[in-house]
Amino acid sequence: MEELGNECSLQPIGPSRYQCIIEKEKIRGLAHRLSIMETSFLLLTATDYPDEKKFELTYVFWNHVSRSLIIIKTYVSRDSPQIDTISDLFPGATYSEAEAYDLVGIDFIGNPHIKRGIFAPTDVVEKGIFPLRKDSGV
Amino acid sequence: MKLSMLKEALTNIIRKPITKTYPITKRDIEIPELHRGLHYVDFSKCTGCSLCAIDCPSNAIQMTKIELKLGTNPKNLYPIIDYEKCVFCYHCVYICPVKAYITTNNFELVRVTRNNIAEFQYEESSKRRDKMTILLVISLLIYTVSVLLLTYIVVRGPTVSDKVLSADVALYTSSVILAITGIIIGSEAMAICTIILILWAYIRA
Amino acid sequence: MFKLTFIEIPIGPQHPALHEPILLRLKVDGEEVINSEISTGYNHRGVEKLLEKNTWIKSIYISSRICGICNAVHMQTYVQGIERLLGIEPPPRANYIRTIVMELERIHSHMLLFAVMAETIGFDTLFMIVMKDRERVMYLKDLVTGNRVHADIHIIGGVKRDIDDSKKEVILKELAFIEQRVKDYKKIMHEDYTFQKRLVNVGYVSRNYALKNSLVGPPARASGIPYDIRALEPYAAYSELDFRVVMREEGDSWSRMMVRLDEISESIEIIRQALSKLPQGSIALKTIPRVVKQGEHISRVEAPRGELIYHIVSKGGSTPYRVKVRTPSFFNVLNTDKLFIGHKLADVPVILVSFDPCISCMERVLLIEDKDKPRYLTLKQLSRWQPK
Amino acid sequence: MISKNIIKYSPWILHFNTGACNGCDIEFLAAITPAYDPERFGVRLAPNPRHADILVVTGALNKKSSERLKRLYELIPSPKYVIACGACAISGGVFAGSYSLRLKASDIVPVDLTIPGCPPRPEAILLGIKTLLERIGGGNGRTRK
Repeated sequence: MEELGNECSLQPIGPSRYQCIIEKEKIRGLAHRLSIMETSFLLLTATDYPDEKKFELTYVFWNHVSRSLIIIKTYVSRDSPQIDTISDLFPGATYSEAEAYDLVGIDFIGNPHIKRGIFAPTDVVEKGIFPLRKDSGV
Repeated sequence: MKLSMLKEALTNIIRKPITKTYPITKRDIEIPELHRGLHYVDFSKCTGCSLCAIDCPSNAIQMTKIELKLGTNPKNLYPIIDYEKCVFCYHCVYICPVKAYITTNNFELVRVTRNNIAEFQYEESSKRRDKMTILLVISLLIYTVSVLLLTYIVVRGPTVSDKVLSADVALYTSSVILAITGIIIGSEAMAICTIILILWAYIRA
Repeated sequence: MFKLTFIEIPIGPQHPALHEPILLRLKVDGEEVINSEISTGYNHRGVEKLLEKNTWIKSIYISSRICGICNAVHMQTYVQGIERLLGIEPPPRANYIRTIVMELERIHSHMLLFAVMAETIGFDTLFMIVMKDRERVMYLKDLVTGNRVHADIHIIGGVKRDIDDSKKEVILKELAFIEQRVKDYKKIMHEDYTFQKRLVNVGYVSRNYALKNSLVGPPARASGIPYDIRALEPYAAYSELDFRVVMREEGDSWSRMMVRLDEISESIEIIRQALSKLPQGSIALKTIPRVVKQGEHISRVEAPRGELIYHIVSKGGSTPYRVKVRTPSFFNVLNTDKLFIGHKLADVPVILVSFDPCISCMERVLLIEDKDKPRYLTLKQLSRWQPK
Repeated sequence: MISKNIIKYSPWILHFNTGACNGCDIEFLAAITPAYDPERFGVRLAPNPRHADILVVTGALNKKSSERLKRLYELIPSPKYVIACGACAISGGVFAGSYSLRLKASDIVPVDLTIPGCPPRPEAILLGIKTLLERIGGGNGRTRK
């Protein structure tokens, strides 16, 4: 895990689980470093925090060499929810990002698969609602 | 042909069939005693605490006011389960503080709903069909009579022209009715046959 | 400039070979598939929003209804996450019973898939035989949990039903039968001409492809990645049980099926061990907690189809704040949609089934892809056609 | 009355999953295997809607597949029957109230028979089929033994 040292400081939060919080601009650099190690993308959660006016993005990776779970958290503001895609580095993340875009409304710049209305039902899309936001009212 | 296959074949001859006879007899199905089937409340034990109704994942339990005055239930609220919503998770059975639920392994909850709708569709379609059948029978009668008449006239020899004419008209009309009926009730073959007959009669005339 | 005419063949969503609603749009040139799209969306139920809306206890039962085949595993993942957030441990006997139920589920899931695969390649006799044998596993599940499919045995801090000695005997007796049959299935896989012809070297997945596309479960293990959460992050009673992580190197459809058959044998062994080691004691905590402290946990469990992850965020109170469900089929189905390219049309169902598509798992979210128009390519472009 | 007599000895079943959890589907699949064998009542799976007489709906109805269900129902030649199998198809079950669901199958198609359960046992499904057959005058199947 030393290779990631200068990008972010991994804090152990459990047995073979490490977590770090980074700025959203750094995600591509970090993903690039992870992609050259033997790492699989596992999970992308987008959580809405309307009180703090931000979305929390949780990327989870699994390193096959050190057998550890790497949890990376980053925040995007609620006014302009945009972040760079990592789907070219981790093809496995493509549909996870598309899902996060359609249900929560976070724009992943550079992901070819994202478009509105590919996940949510059509009537929800027509009303312009992101169903998994807290103020969606569905 | 190996010998092991012969053994397999022989055992299969004497073995009883795998298929269960279930809907006809109930003999050979084994439902475990604790299978989660139909469950209901023992009204004499229920205290009306509504815990089951609060926790029910599919909101199938409604607390209903029933004036039974059994003494155990001060508010006279009893849980009534809607089995069409129930997912048989038995959380209510587990959570009940006084163990008031009676459980059975009865799974035969099949219910015929809206039997009248399906019957109604039938009634509608069969009424239409019945009308068509009457029409068919009438036109067949006219047809047969006119054919007989025509044959009689042909056999007797063409002497009186007005009777031939009326019989011909009757034949044509009944054939046309037959053809239309055939088209409506969906028997294209009949319609085509009749149309050919009409054409043939027309050409002959 | 050559004008290439592609024929688009839709398979599904209602199709006799598929029992689940999924739409495959294949573009074929003659018999060869040139492009494929998985277009689904017939199974979306908005589960993640529902989980947020309901209380912790209600949402346990909703989580188990995400998937009917791996329901106990879904429940285990969710309940385990909640227990971790609460800081409680279920009694050891409860852990063992959970393990037994989950392994029974793995056996019946793999047998079901083997039967479906036999049906897909046209081996209907085997389909019937496997389904007949599977009834015994279903009976065991019925005996232990009270329902053939939905176990619903978990509760926060324990299990709802106990296993007594008479049940134990029945389980051991039936497992001996299943073990014998699984040996026969393996023999069929090795010797049968149809299986060899239809599965070997079909749908090859390299180790690198599996890593990059995050394949999990038997598809990953068939490509030489020993990725099994039961061994890597033991949960329930797995840390006290001795088992082998099944792994193969070939990476084709045949090896994926073979991994599953080997896993059935392992599961039978695990259940035997768990039954013999079954500790005495209570099966559940006295009270069910209704309020969960603030915090978050990433809960991972090895489902029959691969790794299942629940990311549970709690802000205190009686309802979850956010629950993210990442099911194995989400990766195993969606990320392999371009694998069909280059294969014959008749191989497509085989490849799809070999990834064990569990559509209801995958589609907690809805996915619709626009039907794109046939493209015009030069021959040069076509020769360099690369899957995205 | 003519066609009712025709289908009562051998109605074919079309199974459509409208968004189920697979529980009902695997039980339905188990119900057509040798252990339960509905073919003794003349019932078998229809390869496409044009051949079918009975439509079995499993699962909670989501908005997209409910349109498919309507189309399938219209494709089946009359007389036709609909069986709603499982709690989700009958009333929405645990998924009632979700943003992507229509509530129940009977909103889209007329349901003739419900098989409650989550999921119903294959025996219950067989019983449902037989009850329906008895209603339309068939179902006198005999088995060996």
